[in-house]
Amino acid sequence: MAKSFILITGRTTKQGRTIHLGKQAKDYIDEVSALEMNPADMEALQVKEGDRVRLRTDHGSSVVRCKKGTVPPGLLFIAYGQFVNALVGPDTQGTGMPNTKGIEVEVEKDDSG
Amino acid sequence: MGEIILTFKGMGGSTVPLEADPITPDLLQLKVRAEIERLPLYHGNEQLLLGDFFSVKGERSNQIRLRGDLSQVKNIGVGMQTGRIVIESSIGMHVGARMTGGEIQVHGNAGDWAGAEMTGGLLWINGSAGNRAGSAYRGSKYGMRGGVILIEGSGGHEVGGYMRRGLIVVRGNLEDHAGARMVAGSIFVFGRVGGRTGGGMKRGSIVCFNPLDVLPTFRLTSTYAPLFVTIYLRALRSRGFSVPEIGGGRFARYCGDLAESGKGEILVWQG
Amino acid sequence: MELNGVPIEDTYAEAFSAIGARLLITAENERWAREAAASFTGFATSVIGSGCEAGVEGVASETPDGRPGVTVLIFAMSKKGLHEQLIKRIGQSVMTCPSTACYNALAGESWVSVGGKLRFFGDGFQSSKLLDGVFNPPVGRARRFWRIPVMDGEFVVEDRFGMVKGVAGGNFLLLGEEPQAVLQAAELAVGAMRQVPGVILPFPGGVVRSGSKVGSQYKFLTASTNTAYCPTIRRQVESVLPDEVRAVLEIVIDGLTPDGVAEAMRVGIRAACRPGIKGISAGNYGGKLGKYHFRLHEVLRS
Amino acid sequence: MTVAKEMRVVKDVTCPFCGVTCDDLEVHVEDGKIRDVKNACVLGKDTFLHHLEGLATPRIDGKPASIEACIEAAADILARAKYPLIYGLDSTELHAHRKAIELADLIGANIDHTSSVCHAPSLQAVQTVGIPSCTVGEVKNRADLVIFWGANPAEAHPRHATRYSVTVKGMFTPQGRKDRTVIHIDVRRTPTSRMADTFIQIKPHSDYEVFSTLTALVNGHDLDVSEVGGVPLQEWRDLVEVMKGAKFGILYWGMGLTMTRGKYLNVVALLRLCQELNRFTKFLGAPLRGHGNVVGMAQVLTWQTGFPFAVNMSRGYPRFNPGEFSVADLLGRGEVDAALIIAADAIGNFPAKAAQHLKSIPLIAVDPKESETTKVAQVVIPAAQAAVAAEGVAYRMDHIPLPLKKVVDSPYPSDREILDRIIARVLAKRPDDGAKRAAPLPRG
Amino acid sequence: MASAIRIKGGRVYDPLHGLNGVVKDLCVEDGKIVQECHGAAEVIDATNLVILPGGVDIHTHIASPAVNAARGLRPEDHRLLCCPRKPGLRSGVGFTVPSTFTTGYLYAQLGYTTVMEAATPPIGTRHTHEELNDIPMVDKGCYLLMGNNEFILQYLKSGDLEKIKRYVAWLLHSLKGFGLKLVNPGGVEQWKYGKDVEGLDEKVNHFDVTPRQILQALTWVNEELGLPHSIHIHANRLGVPGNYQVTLETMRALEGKRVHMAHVQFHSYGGEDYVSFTSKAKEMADYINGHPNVTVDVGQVVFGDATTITADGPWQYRLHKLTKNKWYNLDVEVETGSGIVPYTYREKNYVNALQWAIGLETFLLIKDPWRVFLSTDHPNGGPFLYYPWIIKLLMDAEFRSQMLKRVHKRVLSHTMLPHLSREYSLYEIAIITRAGPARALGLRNKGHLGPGADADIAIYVDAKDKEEMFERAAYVLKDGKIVVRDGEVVESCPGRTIFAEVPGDDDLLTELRDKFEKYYTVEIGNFPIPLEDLPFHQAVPTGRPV
Repeated sequence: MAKSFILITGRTTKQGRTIHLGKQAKDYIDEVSALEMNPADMEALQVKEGDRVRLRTDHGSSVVRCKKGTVPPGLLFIAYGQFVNALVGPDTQGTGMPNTKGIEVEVEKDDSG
Repeated sequence: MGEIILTFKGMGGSTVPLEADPITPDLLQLKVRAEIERLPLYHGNEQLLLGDFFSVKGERSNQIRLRGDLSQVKNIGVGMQTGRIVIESSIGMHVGARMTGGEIQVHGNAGDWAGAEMTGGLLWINGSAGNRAGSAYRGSKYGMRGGVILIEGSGGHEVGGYMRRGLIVVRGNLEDHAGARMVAGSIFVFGRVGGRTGGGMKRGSIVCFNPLDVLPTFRLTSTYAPLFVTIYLRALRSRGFSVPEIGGGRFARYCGDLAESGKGEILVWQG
Repeated sequence: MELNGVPIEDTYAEAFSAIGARLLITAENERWAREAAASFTGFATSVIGSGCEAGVEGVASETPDGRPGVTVLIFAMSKKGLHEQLIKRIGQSVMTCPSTACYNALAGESWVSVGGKLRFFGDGFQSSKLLDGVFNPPVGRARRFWRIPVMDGEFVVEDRFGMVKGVAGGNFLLLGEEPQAVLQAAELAVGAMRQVPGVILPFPGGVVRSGSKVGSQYKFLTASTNTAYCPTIRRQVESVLPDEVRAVLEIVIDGLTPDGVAEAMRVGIRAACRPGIKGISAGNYGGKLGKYHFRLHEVLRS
Repeated sequence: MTVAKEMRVVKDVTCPFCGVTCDDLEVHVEDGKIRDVKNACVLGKDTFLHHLEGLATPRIDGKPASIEACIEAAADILARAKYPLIYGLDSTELHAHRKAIELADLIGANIDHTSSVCHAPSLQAVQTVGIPSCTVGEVKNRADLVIFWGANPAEAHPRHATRYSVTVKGMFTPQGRKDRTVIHIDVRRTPTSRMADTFIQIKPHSDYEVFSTLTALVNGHDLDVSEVGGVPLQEWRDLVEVMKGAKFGILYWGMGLTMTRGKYLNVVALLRLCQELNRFTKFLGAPLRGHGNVVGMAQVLTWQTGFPFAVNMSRGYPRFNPGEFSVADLLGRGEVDAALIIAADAIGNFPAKAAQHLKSIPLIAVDPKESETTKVAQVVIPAAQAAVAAEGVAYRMDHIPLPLKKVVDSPYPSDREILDRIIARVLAKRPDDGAKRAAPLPRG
Repeated sequence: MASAIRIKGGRVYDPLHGLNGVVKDLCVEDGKIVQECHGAAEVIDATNLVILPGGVDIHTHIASPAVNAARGLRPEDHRLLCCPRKPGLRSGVGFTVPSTFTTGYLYAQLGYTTVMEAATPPIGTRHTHEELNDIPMVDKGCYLLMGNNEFILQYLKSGDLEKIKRYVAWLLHSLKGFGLKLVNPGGVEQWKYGKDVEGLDEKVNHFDVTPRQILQALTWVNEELGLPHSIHIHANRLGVPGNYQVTLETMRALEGKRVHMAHVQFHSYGGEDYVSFTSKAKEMADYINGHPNVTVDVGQVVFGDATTITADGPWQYRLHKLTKNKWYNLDVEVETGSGIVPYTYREKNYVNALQWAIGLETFLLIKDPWRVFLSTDHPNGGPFLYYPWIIKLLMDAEFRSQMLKRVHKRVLSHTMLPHLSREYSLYEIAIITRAGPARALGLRNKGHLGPGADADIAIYVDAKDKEEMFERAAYVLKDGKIVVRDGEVVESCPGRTIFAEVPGDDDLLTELRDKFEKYYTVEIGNFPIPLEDLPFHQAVPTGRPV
């Protein structure tokens, strides 16, 4: 069962630190694949901390891990990185800037593995 | 006088856009075929000849017809003053930008900045237009300053931004920020509009024929039947652009944007 | 020359050139368009005393806003004079009239700003719309409409009005026995003449009884009653009236073109030549007044 | 026998990590290795301490090669390209910027940098309405109202608060934090909210509406709505009073505005608010800029070409048009036929489709470290990391330039040297035909 | 390749040596003008050509954080003039705020070889020098903004003039500045809380000092340090109707001291508002004519687009409110401010037309050409590209009266311009664009053609139309090399950055370190600019000026 959310992205201290370890480093990948979600939304989607969810937009999809966050219901947060890039379309509406924050995404629990 | 027919031969699979600014009636009407073929076109960092990309029929005419898939071809009719260009396909960016007169017909879609900063003439797009049709290039004080853009399909973001004068009519939908920061002029949209329509407008009119989310900085002043809307609709029909009958229709008038001088208006058809 | 047994004097109507404009007044219905037009053309009979001559030209078949409308012609002696009259009369008689709008209906030789002056009534809340020339194919001239907020909505008035050099003072005289019969003939003439486009008959009901001559015995008066045509003082002055004539009425015609004036005279005279009319003449000032001479015989022959 | 260890402490070192551009770092070097960094935040500290991790190696088509061979291969690609792209340039310094632009001019390239996908909308907003702003020292010395909007400096610019904007004491703010009111406005709580006296949570995609509303209120208008952005109008009225009542207000914004719906127009609305507030008090705004030295690249590009980003040189002179010559669009539409990515990880940061195009064309990566870009690049040229192993100049977020020091040596050449050598090789391969290509657009 | 050139048969205008169109050969060797060439020399046949020293611009805005901000602010301006790349040269853009390389080329094409950036904030001077490094073809220097420096205001408050002198010396030395610039002294500090000063005796917020005190103190410092150039003043109340009184008062306050008043045109206004706006050029010229201590540049207005860039923040806010054009403001910690507003001067606008006329009145009413210099305050009054047009206006009274017919008609009755028949001679043009500014700058190797001078030479085809003549130099020599031929740049040369050689004063460092810590946001160690950052430079000695 998929549910619609608005996904925002941004820097985190940990992302900023671990990037120096290289983008292959586990710590870095862990940080940029962690999806913050409001506990109520997690309950509605029937996912727990650490569960995998699939994010989907018109442009692509990513599988990331859920964690409880302070975001308000309906909003998701994930640190900048390759997982969110896969969801972003190239259209910039003539500004040069793709829609990198505030992306409308479908979220569903991923049970594939 | 006949017409000049330019048939696009393609770019050999290259994805690099072709810049074809010399293709204007003003220039071509002075040239014989051999001269037309030798006009410079710009393909990436190379300067090539018009004849490399187009086969040319006809000469010395201010009527130009373009054939072939031109969606990767930019700058057609930029700054044109007189004559007529008929494009039988979709066209790339900047078609008719800064044009001051004459007429361009596009039988297909147009790329971004169609008619940007134009000051006169008619740009008629049978398909859809991209972002910023009739708008300003970045930094310019004004977008379109005169003339008419008719779009039978839809338009992208910021259509009519910074508009100072002129008319844009869209039969389909528009994305966000239609008429952004416009200073004067008119935009008619028969389909739906996106968010923040008229944001930052100082004066001018945006006439919407479908309900929309009006910005909080607009205030409803009244509901009435503005005569000028009727005048415009009749004028459009007389030019062969079909528009719905709205006999007896009323419009809600919202004034704004109060974040600026607030003398603009959004008129929303109430049926 | 005779028409239906009525002798047509071999003389000419002497007319002068004047600057004219054509307005199109629309409204919710024809009644209110006519109300505005009536008020606009009120007290506009003679350039001498009214500053302009105006009249309703007819009902418009096509209007920019699709509403019923009437066209009005107005003539004055100078562009400046016409400009002032347009502003005053549109401001006082059209803007004030419920539901109306006022458009230019003439491709002018020159242009004056009218809406552009009246707009200040909007106290800063006026706005304008410029309809591009591509919607006006043969001429290609853009039209600007001012929108002035008023108590029933918006008064729309065109910015610029075209002016042309027209003809004022085209005329003919109906000479008859009985005043009633002459008036009846005049009414018939007016009815016919009002079908002619491009002309107006500025006097009340299209008819004037106080024909005038140039000069008077009083220094302060430049024109006075046309003594030669006044039956009641026939023996006191040098009269031109045959004895049986006891009433004379004049029909004055202003038009955008000399041809229009001639056409109006022709249909008017033809309609008027009926029993009881003893002669048709014209106001002829010996060529001193104006450059247009409409010879009655020529007008009727063409 | 013991060899005396070389121990050095380099003072006044400028940190290249973010736009706060702290220049008070002390780097302890022992035997050519960085052992410790004082005064830096964790992000800055890691920049220096981990500068040797994940280093790139020179290679062509995945095979090890000499730097010289790599430069030759890069020059080959660029000399042949019809519509090349030069992109990146955030994590480097002024002289490398110069050389990159010179190269772009020479080969008729598109040149863009990381600003394009971070604060370029802010730059466009400034081009639209201007900006009332100040250097950070003015905030330190005077600001009694600091607003952070759509930004999270606590995580992205960790020392901003202590050096410039929140707790710092200055000429007319002798009590530091006590002399300031701090407000955070965002769609979610972040560590920045904890620094603030007030946090106002607004709905996503409502920034534009809120700025417009505030400006209308500043202009003395009443509005018909009861809430904007999910916040009661009365709260916005109160905020306007706070803003008008401040002696010196500053509004810092982040990419929460530039990357969301509305893009540069969000910032236009913000800047109009700041401008209008100057009718009542001193009120300024500033973007929280910088990853790395993006500000510097924008500066150099502006003075050399007139435009701050998204510059196209294909016609022999600079042209600017975001949406046309900006990197995301050039790649998203699949137009460019070769790319030189320098001091940035394009593939790691771009939308999938744009990254895909990069993978399909001849690609050169110049970077100290391995990245998603170096992984797939045809030519990889490792460089000495600017500000650590190469000196130069970096710009702070308020356009103040600061010297970068070379703290340790690197076996690899600096960015500027690499570019200089590529330029020399390109010149050897193709005629300098700039003039031939040139045909200015009609004036107007 | 011979480094010697003989320029044969040209008419030489070298006012410093009194040469007024004398036909004479000039010899150049190793970048200098020499009495006679030794050995082989390339020959330039200058028969029928006019030879002038390379032009010297004493006041222009071509490189600084604010200039670059203006470039970034105005993409629409750049689209008006595209300058393509040529082999060995760089591409760029015009028009009112040209890119750096283009700035150098465009100046060189006009025959200019020395230009002075008139305002750089100390903290941004590293930036300014980097930009100057990218401006080829000309020698250049910059004036440091001092008139609102809070450290100076603090020292002034405590009456410590000696400290000010040492601090100023430290700034000049550390930052490689050429001169001292005051912009709206006191007013820019007031602007930091949104205000301005009205007159010379108004107290500046928090600092308890007045513009008069600032003016007098820094003028004293300038002379004590023996800087080559006098103090360079942008007076209070720029652009404001009635400001001529403040300007006169400023000059009176500094009576007897060397002083350069920048862009006086913008400071010569009467009236109470822009309706009663009048010219006070006569009053200004009368004062200047009677006071040989004063030099001025005009800040001539030209019609068309301009970009106003100034440290005068409060004025720029006013201009933004007047025009509703976009407005950039950057207040600079401790030091100064800046503002940018695009502007268009229109012939039919009364105020603009009068500004234009006031500039010309200033040129024509000041009797001594050695003390009035050509400038547009580029790009505030318009771009420097219009210098040839201004020269034509000065040399051709007929052209002036034609222009007078085009501009707003009230100008005819509201200025003396229609009655001024004076026409500048070529000799006088050589003074106001070369010899005069070089002398005022204290640049002994510039602005003349005597032996020992830098071989910066501009050669023109003498045309009746002086605009045509000065638009494209036939030849320009920079340091003895031909860099322009037939109006086109043929070779790039870097040009040198010129600065005043003020001894450093490290004793002040401890105190300054503390002040930096408290009020700045950069380390004092990162403040000075090492000489290596100026790859081509030249120090000009200080000392008592002649």
